[in-house]
Amino acid sequence: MTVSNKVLTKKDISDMAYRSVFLQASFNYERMQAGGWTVAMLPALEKIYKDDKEGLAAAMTDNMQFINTHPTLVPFLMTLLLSLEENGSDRTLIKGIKVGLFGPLAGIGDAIFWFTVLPIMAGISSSFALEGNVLGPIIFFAVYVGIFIMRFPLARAGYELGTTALDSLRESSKKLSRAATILGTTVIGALAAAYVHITLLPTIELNDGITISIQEAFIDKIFPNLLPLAYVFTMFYFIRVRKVSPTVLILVTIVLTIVLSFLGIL
Amino acid sequence: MTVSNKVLTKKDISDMAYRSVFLQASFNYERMQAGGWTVAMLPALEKIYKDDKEGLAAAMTDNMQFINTHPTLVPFLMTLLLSLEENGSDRTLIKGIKVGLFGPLAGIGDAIFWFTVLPIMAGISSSFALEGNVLGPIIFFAVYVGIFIMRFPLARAGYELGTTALDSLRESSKKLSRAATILGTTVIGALAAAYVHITLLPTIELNDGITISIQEAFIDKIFPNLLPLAYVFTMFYFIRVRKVSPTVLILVTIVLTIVLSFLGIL
Amino acid sequence: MTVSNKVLTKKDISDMAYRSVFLQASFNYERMQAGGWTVAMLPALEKIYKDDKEGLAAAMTDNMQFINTHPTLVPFLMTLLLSLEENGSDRTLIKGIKVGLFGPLAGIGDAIFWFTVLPIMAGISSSFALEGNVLGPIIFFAVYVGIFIMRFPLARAGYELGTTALDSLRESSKKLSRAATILGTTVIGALAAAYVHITLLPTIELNDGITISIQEAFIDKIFPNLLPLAYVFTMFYFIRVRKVSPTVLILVTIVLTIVLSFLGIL
Amino acid sequence: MQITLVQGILLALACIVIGVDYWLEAFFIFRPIIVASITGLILGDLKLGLVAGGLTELAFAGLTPAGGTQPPNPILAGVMTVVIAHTTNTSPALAIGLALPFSILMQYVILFFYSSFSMFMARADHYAENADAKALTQLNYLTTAIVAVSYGVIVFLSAYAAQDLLKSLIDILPIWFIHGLEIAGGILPAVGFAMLLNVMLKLQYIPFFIVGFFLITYLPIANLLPVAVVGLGLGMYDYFFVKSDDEKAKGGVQNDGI
Amino acid sequence: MQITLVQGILLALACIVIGVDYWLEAFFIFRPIIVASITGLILGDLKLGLVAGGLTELAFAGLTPAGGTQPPNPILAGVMTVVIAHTTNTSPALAIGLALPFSILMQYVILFFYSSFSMFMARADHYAENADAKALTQLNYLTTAIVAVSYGVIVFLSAYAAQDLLKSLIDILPIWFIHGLEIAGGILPAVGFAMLLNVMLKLQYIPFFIVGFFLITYLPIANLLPVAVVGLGLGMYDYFFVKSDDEKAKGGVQNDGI
Amino acid sequence: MQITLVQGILLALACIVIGVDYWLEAFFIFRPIIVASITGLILGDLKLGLVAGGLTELAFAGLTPAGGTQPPNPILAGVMTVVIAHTTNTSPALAIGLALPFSILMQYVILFFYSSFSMFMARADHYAENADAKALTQLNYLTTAIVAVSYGVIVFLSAYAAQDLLKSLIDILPIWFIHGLEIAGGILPAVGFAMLLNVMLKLQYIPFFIVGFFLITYLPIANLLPVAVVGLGLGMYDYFFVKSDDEKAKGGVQNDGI
Ligand SMILES: OC[C@H]1O[C@H](O)[C@@H](O)[C@@H](O)[C@@H]1O
Ligand SMILES: OC[C@H]1O[C@H](O)[C@@H](O)[C@@H](O)[C@@H]1O
Ligand SMILES: OC[C@H]1O[C@H](O)[C@@H](O)[C@@H](O)[C@@H]1O
Repeated sequence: MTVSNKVLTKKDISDMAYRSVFLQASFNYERMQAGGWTVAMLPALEKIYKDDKEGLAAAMTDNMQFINTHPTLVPFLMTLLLSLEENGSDRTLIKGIKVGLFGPLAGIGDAIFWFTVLPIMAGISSSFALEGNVLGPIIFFAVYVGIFIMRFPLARAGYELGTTALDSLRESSKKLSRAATILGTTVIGALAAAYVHITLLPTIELNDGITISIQEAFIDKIFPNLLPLAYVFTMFYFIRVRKVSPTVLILVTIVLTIVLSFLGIL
Repeated sequence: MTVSNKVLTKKDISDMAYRSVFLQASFNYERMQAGGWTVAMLPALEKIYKDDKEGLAAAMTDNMQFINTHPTLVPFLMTLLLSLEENGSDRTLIKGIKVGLFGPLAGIGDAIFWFTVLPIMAGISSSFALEGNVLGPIIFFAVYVGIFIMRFPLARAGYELGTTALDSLRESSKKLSRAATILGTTVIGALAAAYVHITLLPTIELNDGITISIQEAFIDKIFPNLLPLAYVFTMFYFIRVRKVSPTVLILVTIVLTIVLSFLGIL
Repeated sequence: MTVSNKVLTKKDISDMAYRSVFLQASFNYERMQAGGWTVAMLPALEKIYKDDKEGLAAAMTDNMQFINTHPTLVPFLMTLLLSLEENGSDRTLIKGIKVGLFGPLAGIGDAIFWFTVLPIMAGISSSFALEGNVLGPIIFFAVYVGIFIMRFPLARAGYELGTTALDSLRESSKKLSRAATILGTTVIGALAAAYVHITLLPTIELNDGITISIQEAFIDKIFPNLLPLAYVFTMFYFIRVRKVSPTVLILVTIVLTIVLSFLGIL
Repeated sequence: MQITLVQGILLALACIVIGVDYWLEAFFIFRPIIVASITGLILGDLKLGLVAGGLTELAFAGLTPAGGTQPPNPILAGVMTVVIAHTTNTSPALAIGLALPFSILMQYVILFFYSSFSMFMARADHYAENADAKALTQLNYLTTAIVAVSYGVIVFLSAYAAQDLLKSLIDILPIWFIHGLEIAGGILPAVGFAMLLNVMLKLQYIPFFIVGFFLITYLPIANLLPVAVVGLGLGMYDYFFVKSDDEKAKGGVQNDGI
Repeated sequence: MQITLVQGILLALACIVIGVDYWLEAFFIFRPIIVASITGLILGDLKLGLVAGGLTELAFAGLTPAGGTQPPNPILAGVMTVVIAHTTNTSPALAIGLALPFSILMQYVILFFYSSFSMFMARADHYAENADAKALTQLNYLTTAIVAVSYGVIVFLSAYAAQDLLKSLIDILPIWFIHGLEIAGGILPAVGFAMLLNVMLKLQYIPFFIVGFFLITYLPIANLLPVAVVGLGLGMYDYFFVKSDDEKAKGGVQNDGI
Repeated sequence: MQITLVQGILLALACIVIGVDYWLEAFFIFRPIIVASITGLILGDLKLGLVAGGLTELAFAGLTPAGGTQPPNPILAGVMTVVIAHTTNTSPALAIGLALPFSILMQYVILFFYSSFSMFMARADHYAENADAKALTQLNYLTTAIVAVSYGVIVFLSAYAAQDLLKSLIDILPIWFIHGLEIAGGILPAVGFAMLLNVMLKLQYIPFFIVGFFLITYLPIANLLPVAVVGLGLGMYDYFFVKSDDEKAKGGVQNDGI
C-alpha cells in the first residue's frame, strides 16, 4: 500500500464537518446512509490515496457498506476512520471499527438529540410561540445552529482520538450508550405525562343529588395521568408486539377520539 | 424405582392450584405448613407412585418435613417438585430444592402480597368504604379473587420450569427476593407516613400574646411526620431488640394514648 | 524494644479524648496538625515507653510528621495507634496506618461535620434566632457539646479496634468516605438552592401594556433557582480552574451586587 | 339496639367460613373491610359496616400473620367493632378500641392452636411412613374443623351472649377515655408497621424506607399505588443493574474475581 | 382568505429548502415550529403561524425518523395547518387534524423514496469499484434533487391548487367532528412517544421511565429541562458507579471474574 | 450608641476564649450564631445579637476552614456585625457587609500564623529527637497564646477604638450602596458553597448534587434535615449495594476480575 502519513490538514478535518451533511443524501432501505457517507469521505480519501487508484477503490467499496448512525455525531466517526486510513491501518480493522461504532453512536445520538433535546426545545419554544411570541422559533433555530456547529469540534476530536484510545472507545461507547438511553427514557417518561392529555367527562349522580366526576373521584385519586400512561403503553403494545404501523395508529386514535367525544366520554 | 414418566395431565396440574389451598390446614409451630402441604400433594403423588407403596411412603415422609412458604405462590413450588418426582429424580435433590426455594418464595410472596398489595388495597378500598360506598369491599374482594386465580398459571409455570431451568432458579430467586424486599420496604416507608397520625396539641404563649403550636412551629418545620416515624421505630426497637410482644405494644400504645390525650398532649 | 503490654487504663483512653483538643494548637502549613497531635499523644506515649527514652524519641519523631485530619474524629485514630504502640508493633506499620487513615478520616469528618451538620444546624438555629428566639444559639451549642462528647466513645472504639480489624478498616474507610461524600454533595446541592437568593428585577413591557417579569416569565419557567445554581458554579469555576482566592470572589460579588442593584437589575 | 338470636347465629355461621379462610389464607375475606361489611349486612346496617370496615382495616394495616406470627385477630376486630357500634350506639372509631379485647382473645386462641397442633405431627409422620393418604387427609380436616368451630362459638358468645354486659360497661366509660381511644386508632398502625419492619428490615434497606416515607410526606400522593410503582421501579433497577453477589450484600469488603 | 399564486410559489420554494434540510437532518428547520412560522410569514399572518407552529410542534412531539422509520411528515403538517387555518378561517387546533392527510401523503412519498433509492445502490457499488468519485457524488445530488422537487410540487399543489376543494370540504364538517379533532390533538403525541419507546425501551429501563413520569406528574415542573437534568444525573450515575459488564445487563446470573 | 470601655474589654476577653475555640475547632462557639448572640448580650441588646447572628450565620454558610483553607473570619464577622448595627443604628443585614473588612483582616492574620508557625517546626523536631515532652508541650501553648492575644487586641481595637471612625464612615454611605449590600448578603453564600464544592466535587458526584438541588427547589422542604436524611439514604445505598473497586470509581473502563 502506498499510503503516506499525515496528509490531512486542519482544514481537511473541518471540511469533514461540512461534508458530513451529505450523510443521508441517498438514504434507502438497502444501505441506509452508505451513499452519502462515502461521498462525504471522498475528498479526504482521494487526498490520502492520491494516485493509488486501487487503494481508493478498495476504500470506497468498504465505505459503501451498510451504515446507519446519528447525523450530528457522524463527523466524529468519519475523522476517526480517516485517521486510520491515513496511518495505513489494515482494511479489516477499519471496517471492524466502523461496524462496531456506528450502532452505539446512533444510540447515543438518538437518545440525546431526538429523544431529549428535541422534545425539550419543542416544549420551551412552543410555550413562547403559543403566546404569539416570535422568540419561539428563534430560540429553536439558534439551538440547532449551535448543535450543527458541534460537528466541528467533534470532527477534530475524532481525528485526534483516532490513533490513540481505540480499545477504551468500544467499552466506553457501550457505557455512554447505556447512560444516554437512561437519559432518553427518563425524558420519555416525562413526555408521556406532560404532553398527552386525556380527561374523562362522565360524572356519576349520587342519591343525594351530588354529582362526582369519574376523572377526579376515581382516576386522579388512584393515579393522575393514568390514562395518558395507559394509552401510550397501548400504542407501544400495538407497535412492538402487533407490529401495527404508527400511521395506522394515528388514524385510529383520531377516529376513536372523535367517536368518544361524540359520545360525551372525552 | 418404578416411576413412570409423564403421568400427570394438564388437569392434574390445575387441580394442584385448588389443592394448594390446604397448605395451612394443620399449621403448627413444629412443622408449620408440612401437614397441609403433604395433603395437597397427595393425589398427584399417588398417581406418580401408583402401586409403589414404598416409594409413596418415602415421598410422603419427605413432604412431612418442616416447610413455611407463601400460600399464594406455593402452587409454583408444588408442581415444580412434582415434575421432579415424575422424572424419578433423586430424593435428595428433590428435598434440597424444596428446602432451597421455600424461603426465598416466602420472602418474595410476603413482600409482594402482605407488605405491598394488602396495604395498597386496604388504602384504596377503605377510602371508598369510609364514604359509605359499597365499592370498597367489592374492589378488595375482586382483587383477591384475581390473586387466587394466579395460582393456576403459577402451577403451570412451576411444572414447565421444573425440568429445565433449575440452576438459574436459585440465583434469580435470590435476586427476585431482594427486589421484592426493596419494593416492600419502600411501601412500608410510605405506610408509616400515610397511616400513622400523631399530632401534638400543646401551644406556647409568647410575651406578645401570640400563641404558637409546637406541632406546626417546631416539628412540622424540622420534619413533617417526624412523630409517626419516631413511634414506628420505637415500636420496632421494642419488637426487634427487646423482643416485646406486639400485643403488649398495642395495649401499651392504647393506654399511653389515653393518658396523653387526658393530659391534653395528644 | 522494651515495650510492656497493656499499660493504658480506661482513664488514659478517656483522657485522650480531652487531649485530642490540642490537635491544631500549632497548626501551620508545613506540618499542619503535627505539633498538636504529638502533644496530645505525649502522656500516653510516656506511659508506654516509661524509661525507654530512645523509644519515646523515635515515637515522638514519627508523630511529628505531617498530618491533617478531622478534629472531631481524631481521638479514634489516636487511640488506634496507641494500641499498636502498646503492643510494640513495628514503627513502619504504625506510620503506615497513620498515613493511610488520616486522609479518609478527614474526608469522612469534613463531609459529615463541616458540610452536612454545620449547614443544617446553621439553618435550624438561624430560623429561631431570626425571630429573636434565644433557642437558636442554645440548640446550636447543645448539638456541638454533644458532638464533642462523641470524642469519648470514639477514643474507646479506636483503642478496641486497634489490634483486631486492621485490614478491613482500610477498605471500609474508603467506602465510608465515598458514602460521606455522597451525603455531603447532596446537602451542598440543597444549600445552593436554599441559601443563595438571586432575583432579577427587570420587566418587559408588551405592546398591549402588560408588563411581564423576566424572572417569572422566563427564568422560573425554565428552571427555578437557575441563577443561584449558575452563580455557585461560576464561583466554583473561578476557584477550581482559575485558582482565584475566595476572598477576592467575596469582594467581587459584593461590588458586582452593588453595581447591579444600582442599575436596577437586582 | 339488640342483636337477635338469628343475627347471632348468622354471624357465627359467617365467621366459621371466614375463619377457615383466614386459617388457609385463601380469599382474604378475613380482612376487616370485608368482615365488617358482612356484619353490617347481617345487622341490617350496611353503611355502618362499611365505615367501621374502612376504619378497622386502616387501624389493622400492617398487622399480618406473615412468618407465622399472630397479630390481634382481624375477624373478631371486624365483627365486634360493628357489633359494639351497633348495639351501644357509639362511633365506629371508638368501637375499634372496645373491640380490641375480643380481637386479642381470639389471637391467643389461634396461638394455642399453633402450639397444640404440634401434637398431631407424630401421628402424621406415622401415616406418612405407612403411605396412608386417607388418614393424613382426615387429620387435616380435623384441625381445620377445630378452628372453624371455635370461631363459631367465640363469635356467637361475643356478639350475642355478651351484649348486655358490654352495654353496661360502655355506659360507665368517661368522655376522655373515649376520646383517647379514638386517637389511639390513628397511632395503632405503628405497631403493625413495626412488625412488618421486623420481618423485612436489614440496615441496607433503610434507603428504600426513606424513599417511601418521603414520597408520602412531601408529594401530593393520595394513595399507595404510586409508591408501589416507584418501589417496583427500584426493585427492577436492583434486579437488572445491581450485583447480587452475596459478599456484596454484606458490605462488599472482598474484591470479586478473587 | 385566498392564497395567491405568488404565495403558492413562495411556499413551494421554501419547502424545497426545508425538504432538503429534513432529508439531510441538518438544521432542523423542518420541525413544525419553524415551518409554520415561515408559512405564516409568507401568508402575511405571522401570529397565526406562531400559534399553529406551537400546537403542531407539540402534537408531533415524539414523531421522529430515528432509526430510519418515517412518521407523518412534519413539513406538510406545518405548512398545511397554517394554510387551512388561514384559508378556511378555522382554529389552528382543528386545522392540525385536517392537515394530517397531507402529512401522511408526504410520509408515503418519502417511504417510496426510501425503498426505490435502493435501486441506485448497484450503480453506486460499480462507481466505487472504479474509484469514480465524481459519478458517485452526482448520484447523491440526483437523489437529493428528486426529494427536493417532489416537496416543491406537492406543497404547491396542496397549498395553492387544492384550496377551493378544501374550503368546501370544511364547510360541511359538523361541530362534533371538529371538537373531536381538537381533542385528538392532545392524544396524538401518545403515538409518537410509543414510537420512541419502541426504539429505546428494554425492560430494564422502565425504572427510568417511572422517574420521568413521576417528576412531571407530582412536581410543579413547568418544562422538560429539569427532567433532562435529572436524567443526565441518572445517566452519569450509571456511567460512573454501575458495572457495564454485559452479563450484568442480562440479569447478572453469572459471577464476574470467573 | 457608644460602646463603653468595659464593654470593649469584655468583648476582647470573650473573643480570646472564642478565638482559641476556633483555633482548636472544639465547641464551635466561633460560629456567628453564637458569637453575635454573646456580643449582643455584652452590649445589652440580646435581640439584636440574635437577629444579627442568624443573618451572619446564613451569609457565612459554607465558609469553613476544612482542608486548612481560611475563609473570612467568622468571629470578627459576628462581633462587628452586632457592634456596627448597635453603634450606628443600621440594620443587621447592612452591617454584615460593613463588618466584612474586619472579617477579612482577621482572616489574613490567621493565614500569617499558618505560614509563620512553620518556623517552629524545626525546634519541635529537635524536642522530639530528645524526647523532651515538656518543651514540645510549651511550644504548643505558646502558639495558641499568640493566637489568643491577637484576637483580644484586634477585637478591642475594632469594636471599641475604631467606633467613631466607623460612625462617620457610615453616615456618608448612599442609600443605593446600602441596598446593594443587603442584596449581597443573599448572594455571598454562593462563594462558600463553591468552596465546599472545590473540596468535594468530582464529576461523578454531580448526580447527588442534583438530588439535593431538586429536593429544595421542587419540594416544600423547610430546612436541610430532610435533605440530609435523603443524602444519608443515598450514602447507605452506596455503601451496601455499590462496588467500591477503585477501577470502577474512575469510570470503569476495565473489566474486573481480569
Ligand atoms: O412468611 C411465610 C409465611 O408464613 C406463614 O406461613 C404465613 O403467614 C404465610 O402467609 C407467610 O407467607
Ligand atoms: O437511528 C439512527 C439514525 O437513523 C436514521 O438514519 C436517522 O433517522 C437518524 O436521524 C438516526 O440517528
Ligand atoms: O480537611 C481536614 C481538616 O483540615 C483542617 O485541618 C481543619 O480545617 C479541619 O477542620 C479539617 O477537618
